[in-house]
Amino acid sequence: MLDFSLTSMLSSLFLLAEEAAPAAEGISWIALLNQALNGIGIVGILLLTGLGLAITFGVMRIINLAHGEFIMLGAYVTFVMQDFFKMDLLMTIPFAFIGTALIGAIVELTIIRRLYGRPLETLLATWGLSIVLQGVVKLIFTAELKYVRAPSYLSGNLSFLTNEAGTSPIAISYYRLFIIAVALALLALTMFLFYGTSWGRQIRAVTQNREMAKCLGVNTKLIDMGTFAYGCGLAGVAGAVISALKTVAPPMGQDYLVDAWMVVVTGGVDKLIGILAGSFLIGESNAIIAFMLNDPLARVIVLAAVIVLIRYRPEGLFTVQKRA
Amino acid sequence: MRDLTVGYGQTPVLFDISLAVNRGEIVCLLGRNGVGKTTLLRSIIGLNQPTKGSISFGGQDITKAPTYKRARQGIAYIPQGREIIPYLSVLDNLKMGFAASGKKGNRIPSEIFDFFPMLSDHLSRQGGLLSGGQQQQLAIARGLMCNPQIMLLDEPTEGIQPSIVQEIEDTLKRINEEKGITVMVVEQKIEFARKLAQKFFIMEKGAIVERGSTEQLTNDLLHRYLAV
Amino acid sequence: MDAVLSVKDLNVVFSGFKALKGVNLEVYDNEIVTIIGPNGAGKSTLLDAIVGKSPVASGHVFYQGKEITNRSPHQVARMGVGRKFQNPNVYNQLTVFDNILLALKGSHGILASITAKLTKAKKGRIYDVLERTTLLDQAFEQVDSLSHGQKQWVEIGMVLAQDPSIVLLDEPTAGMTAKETRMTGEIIKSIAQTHSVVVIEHDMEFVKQIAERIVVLHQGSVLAEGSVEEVQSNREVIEVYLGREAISTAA
Amino acid sequence: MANAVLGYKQSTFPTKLVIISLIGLLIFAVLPFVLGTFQLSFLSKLMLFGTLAVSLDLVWGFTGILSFAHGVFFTLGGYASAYYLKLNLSAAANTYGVDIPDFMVWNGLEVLPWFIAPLKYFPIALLATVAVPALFAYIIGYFIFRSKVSGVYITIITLAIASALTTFFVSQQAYTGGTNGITDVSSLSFFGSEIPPIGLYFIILAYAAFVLALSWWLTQSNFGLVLRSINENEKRIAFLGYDVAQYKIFIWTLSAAMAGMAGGLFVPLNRFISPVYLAVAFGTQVVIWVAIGGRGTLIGPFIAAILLGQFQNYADRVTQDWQLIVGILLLVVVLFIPNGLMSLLPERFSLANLSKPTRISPRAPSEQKS
Amino acid sequence: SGGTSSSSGGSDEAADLGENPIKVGVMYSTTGTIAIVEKSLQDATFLAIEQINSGTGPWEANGEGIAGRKIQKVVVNPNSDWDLYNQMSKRLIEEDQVVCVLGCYTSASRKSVLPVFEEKNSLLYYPVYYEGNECSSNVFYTGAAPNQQITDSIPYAYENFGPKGFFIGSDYIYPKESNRIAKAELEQAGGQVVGDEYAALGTTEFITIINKIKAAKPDFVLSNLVGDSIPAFYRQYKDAGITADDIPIMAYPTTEEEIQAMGPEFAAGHYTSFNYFQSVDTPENKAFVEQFKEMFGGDRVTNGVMEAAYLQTFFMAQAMKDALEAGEELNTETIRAATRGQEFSAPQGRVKIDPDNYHTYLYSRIGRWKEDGQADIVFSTDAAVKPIPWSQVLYKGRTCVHPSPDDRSDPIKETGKDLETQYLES
Ligand SMILES: Nc1ncnc2c1ncn2[C@@H]1O[C@H](COP(=O)(O)OP(=O)(O)OP(=O)(O)O)[C@@H](O)[C@H]1O
Ligand SMILES: Nc1ncnc2c1ncn2[C@@H]1O[C@H](COP(=O)(O)OP(=O)(O)OP(=O)(O)O)[C@@H](O)[C@H]1O
Ligand SMILES: [Mg+2]
Ligand SMILES: [Mg+2]
Repeated sequence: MLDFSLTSMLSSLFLLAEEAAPAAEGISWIALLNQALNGIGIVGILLLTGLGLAITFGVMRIINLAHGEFIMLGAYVTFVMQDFFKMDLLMTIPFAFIGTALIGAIVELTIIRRLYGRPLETLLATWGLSIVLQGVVKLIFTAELKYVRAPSYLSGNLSFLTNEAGTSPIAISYYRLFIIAVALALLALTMFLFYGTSWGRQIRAVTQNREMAKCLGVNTKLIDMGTFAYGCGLAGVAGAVISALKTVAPPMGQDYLVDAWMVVVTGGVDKLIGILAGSFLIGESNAIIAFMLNDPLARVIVLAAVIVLIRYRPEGLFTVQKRA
Repeated sequence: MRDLTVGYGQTPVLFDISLAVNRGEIVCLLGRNGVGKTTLLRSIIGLNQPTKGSISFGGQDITKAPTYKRARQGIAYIPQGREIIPYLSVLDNLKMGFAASGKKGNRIPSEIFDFFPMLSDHLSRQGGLLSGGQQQQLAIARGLMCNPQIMLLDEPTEGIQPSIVQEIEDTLKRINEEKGITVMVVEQKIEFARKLAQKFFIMEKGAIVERGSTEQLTNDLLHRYLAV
Repeated sequence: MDAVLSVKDLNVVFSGFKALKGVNLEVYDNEIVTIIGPNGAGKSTLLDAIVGKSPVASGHVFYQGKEITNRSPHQVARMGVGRKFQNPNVYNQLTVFDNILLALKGSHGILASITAKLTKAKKGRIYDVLERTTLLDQAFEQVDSLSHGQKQWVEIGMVLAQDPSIVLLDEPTAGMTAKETRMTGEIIKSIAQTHSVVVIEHDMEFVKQIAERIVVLHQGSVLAEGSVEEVQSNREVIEVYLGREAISTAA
Repeated sequence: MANAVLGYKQSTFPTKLVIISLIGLLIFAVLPFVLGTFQLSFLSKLMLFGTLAVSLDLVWGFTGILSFAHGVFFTLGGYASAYYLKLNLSAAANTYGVDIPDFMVWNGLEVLPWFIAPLKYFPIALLATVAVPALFAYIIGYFIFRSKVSGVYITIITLAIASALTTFFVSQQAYTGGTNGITDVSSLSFFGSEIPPIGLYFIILAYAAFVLALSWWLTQSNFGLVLRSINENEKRIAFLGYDVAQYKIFIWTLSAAMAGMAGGLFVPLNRFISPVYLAVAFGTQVVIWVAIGGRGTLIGPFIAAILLGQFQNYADRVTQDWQLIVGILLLVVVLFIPNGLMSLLPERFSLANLSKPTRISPRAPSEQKS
Repeated sequence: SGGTSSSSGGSDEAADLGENPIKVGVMYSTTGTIAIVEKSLQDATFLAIEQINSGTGPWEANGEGIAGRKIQKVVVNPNSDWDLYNQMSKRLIEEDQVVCVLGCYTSASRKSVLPVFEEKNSLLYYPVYYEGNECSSNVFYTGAAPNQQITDSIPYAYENFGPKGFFIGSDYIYPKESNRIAKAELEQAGGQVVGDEYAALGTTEFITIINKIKAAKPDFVLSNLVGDSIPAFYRQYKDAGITADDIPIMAYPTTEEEIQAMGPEFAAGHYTSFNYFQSVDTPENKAFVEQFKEMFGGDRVTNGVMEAAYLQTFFMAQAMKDALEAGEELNTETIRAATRGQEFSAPQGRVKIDPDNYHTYLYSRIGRWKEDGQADIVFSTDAAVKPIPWSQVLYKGRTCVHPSPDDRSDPIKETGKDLETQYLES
């Protein structure tokens, strides 16, 4: 039988074993430790880019395919602020938040609002939206890469085990640490907002039963708009922060989309804390596997693992109990 | 409420309905399946928009007001099918009432647990996990939390165990007496309706065909419209 | 020993919460068993466990002598167990007719469904069901546009069309008028002439109308069992379920 | 409401539908003699895309499984056929004069991998074109449909599959040709004589007609009714005795086979296959054809794929930012024509009740809980 | 800035193009992932066409247009989608009836259109350095062949940095093949490859690869990353604390454009091997840079790929001019025949289309990036190097000769001997 897919998988496994063997000999534990530490850098970015989606999808159940574009918009806001007002990157973060949140609010008002309760239509609409946003940004800023400057005080590395030659085998850059700090702070803030305030309770009520929430005196339109805008604003912050480490161009958001989705479903959409678990698991396993094998294979393996995980834990790692 | 005409899409379901409920009354809405009782309640809270006619509440015209404003003005709706917010805890479901009552507090008034002692055992469980009858009790309790002037209940005894049916009846009466809350119930159980309500309306094919005080609710009427 | 359905020491646990604790139940041919009990007693859960909807933690379910514990729902259904849910659970996007057609007894395999023909006999059966459930006028309407009570009827119609040898009904009369309730009672009785029926109800009037044997569930276990009179006079049952007034009306 | 009963239709001969279909077929049969060479091949390609959209409509429109992986099935079929055409290059056309494709030589392979070698033979290749995607789909289907995964999570799994497989194919350059894919393939010939573009057109037309007819026939039966019920509430129907997973796996696999064959025919036309058709972007494209055409209408997605292709071809002449127009068009369709282009047709023309009447109920979402 | 290109696509208005304009297809993506690169290729092409039509720049001596006829550009945007390259090239040839096409950047897009150009017997001018191994008689390759970019850079790196190289690249054919060639070259020189890593196209996360580099402690890194991966890599490289003094990067596809986008300070001290740099000191280049900035804005930079896109347009125009002046029709045969052996004083210096293999004689140069984003040219051949489409370390003696313009039969020739490096004689 010509089972192409299976055999190619087998052959890849074979390749895998082959590639793993020499690497395994050469692996130094110090280097692996360093990689694991730096994996935190990946985790930070995943967490940051996934957080907005955890709101728009996890909480509001909007299948938002334009999530990447809101990240992109955040990056462009930062670019504009730096370019025209010579702002420090840190200063641009609030603007990125407000800017993207505003656009998010407009999008909610004109598009999403008409589609509640119809998740698949939302998916298509947001896909259309992502094309439009990319197109518009390209018209305004051209297709060229844009340059965003990281603040100089965040350059350099936090290093451990510095040896006599002055180099340190274990080091992580301050900027990566900054990213994870921002991500964790935003996560904490968001969790407080959602679980600790009446606004959060209302948001959850609205997304679970819109009609009843109305009957209980909740201004659902305002809540919907606010929540969506907040999720978009978070994406914007992600864009602002990573713009200095990555590249800024109209299609940049696409890179983050699939990963953000994987993070959110791995962790489970029911609880915000799931996203931390999701990004940690995906980020670190990606880092370790990529170090032992290589990047593309690590990606394939991690994606396959996520598929298997969904198979056995359909709703992610953290779920709430449901009565069917 | 005056000349209310309501429909789903193109097809009208309610035709020129006019009725008035006085403050502090308990009224009961009767009628066969599908005559439009639920639709009427939904129109009052604003989930269905009338194509014609007007609704006023406490002297104010609310025909155009959005649902949440009506809720904040003191209309509480306990729908058919309970509509508990599934993944909020029982406590949070109750607290949702604060949105309508406008109270800031975080404490659930103890009278709620007097009315529904079962709830205090399940406060931290998710609302959606409760059994049907438990959810119904929660729904009524949540309605009370809204601090309403009028409660609209759609078949509140459906699926409730007999002893609690009595309790609900008592509770509604007490609420009505102690707090002066107006109550409007849709019911299929005539006995329940008879005991509870002072006034009744009977609906047939989207219109009110009979009305009066409960004493006037003769078997003849029941037979004619409810085919008992 | 020749019970159609027998449940032995059934335990159902929902992440720590014990919904059923060692329930035993036997249902015989052509018999109506009525289950009553407080809200949250585990009545629906019992039916769920029988049809394979809720996982059984321990214990056994036998149907016609064969163990069906934790079988998948479609297998249990194919063996002849029909189920009506507490809340109407019907196909809103389809017409009433199609809903009944789907439920119609017969092979439910892929090939059969592709080649199935709507014969006169089948049509006849469907109209028969529609008539018994007073849905003839709505036959070609989308279920979506029916009222709550009418959906209940569709749900009952589906069970009828399924023509199972044992019928499990979860609150069949909820939301029905008194007349309809009585009609349902008649239907159930007629079913019971050839089948076994398990009914969950809270409407004691109705229970009295149909009941032969009553089982009372409380906090996940059987509290009492017996005839209407026996149960109604049981102190504990009055305490946890019927309430004081019920006695007076019942008596 | 008359045409709401699916069962009735099969007993009576659908005269009107047959007439409309024959007219449609006739138009497509005449077109190649009217159109230029570009449109001939372009239309062939769009018909294949249309067929792919129809196959997705079976699983999405009818059964409610939204898949971004249909490009994957299409491409797997495409690779099977590309290996066949590549291995049958004339010796002169093969750069390295050996029995091994050029890209394998560049990547240091010396012998043809055993799992590719049999594809040199036409019957095996033909079988593989259908069987490989079908088998792949079956394995995945078995894996996910027999579990509790549902709704949007299945969609996300398909997203992950498309993404992972793209990366995988790109990274296995020695076997798959990497990003370039398999290029410089021979053209399809029939007993030694090359099939001309017009011949290919008619083969594709026949295949498209076959897929449409088969899908229509399937969905008209009780089987179609079951699929639609699964779409609305798959749990309930299990209690009526239907093995939901079996149905889902069946339609999923069948649809993958259809998509695979379309991919197989695509390669002789396009003369290359590459991971670009595996990627999420292409998968999304297929989803959009179905959405714009109208879910559950079969012919709608087919027409949408053709119209959208033509639209894009000519929009490019107006502005380079044509995809912006496509995006806006998509938004407009979703917002103002939620049931797709087919829903714009007057009721009379809705292909014999293939389009389901979806009335959006103001209280639909909350009522579906059990 | 951006000229007319971004807003209006399709054909130019026929009005100001005089009678009987020559239709030429321009096929670059101006949207999607690869637009970052291809947009500037389109810009450079537009500049050249503009100069040809108006008789300015290098075309000054030839008067307006080509023997009186102007170029009408038919612009398509395949949106970074290989499928659309294939489809749109068909459309250009069959529906729009262009005489030839200027376009493509990635190997994948070239491969996807190759069957079209061969089947329809049309012509593509392809301006990009690539992996070689190809010899179509329907393509003129005006970017570097392996021997014009790799062959000089590896010995340079070996001598100046050390024997241990760490090779990285985007995961597709060009980087892999070119790294394979480079590896063979390095081993031939006595060096050794201590790591070989590929990242998916478009990846912007390089922490793993950087850590592997740190662990392997090479003397230099050879980078074949492309597109938006480049700025991300250089930034994260520096961010991880590796300086150009520690481990310099020798790159092929990293050009002025990417340097500007990443911020020049990240690339300062690293190297690129290319045929052209904006800092090349020729009068032609001065004019080119000036004219480009004038048309597209003072903040824009030029780079090697753009220069190739620019110079190939002149090859095409010169060939058309020759054909027309010889009284011939413009079609694939006449243009192909006339393009063979064309010479042109390009910004990088005098270049020529090799009549045998349709690749181009180009200069080989190595630049070291400065803080201002410009390169110090640290190595340059004296004249343009003759192209060989097959790496001689891997395929010894293999080259490609099209025996006569219209003979499209198998052009590959196994000479069986070492091919000497040859230079363009002036
Ligand atoms: N979403 C809907 N779309 C269209 N028609 C509807 C919808 N909901 C209800 N209807 C129709 O409106 C009419 C009135 O329905 P309603 O739910 O108000 O009845 P009801 O009196 O509450 O019945 P019941 O006692 O069964 O709950 C019914 O004929 C029903 O068919
Ligand atoms: N899926 C579930 N997850 C967690 N708990 C559940 C689940 N299903 C039922 N329960 C719990 O099991 C108990 C029994 O529920 P069940 O629905 O069987 O009650 P019931 O006897 O049918 O009550 P009612 O008469 O109100 O319908 C309840 O406390 C309920 O909260
Ligand atoms: Mg009702
Ligand atoms: Mg129950």
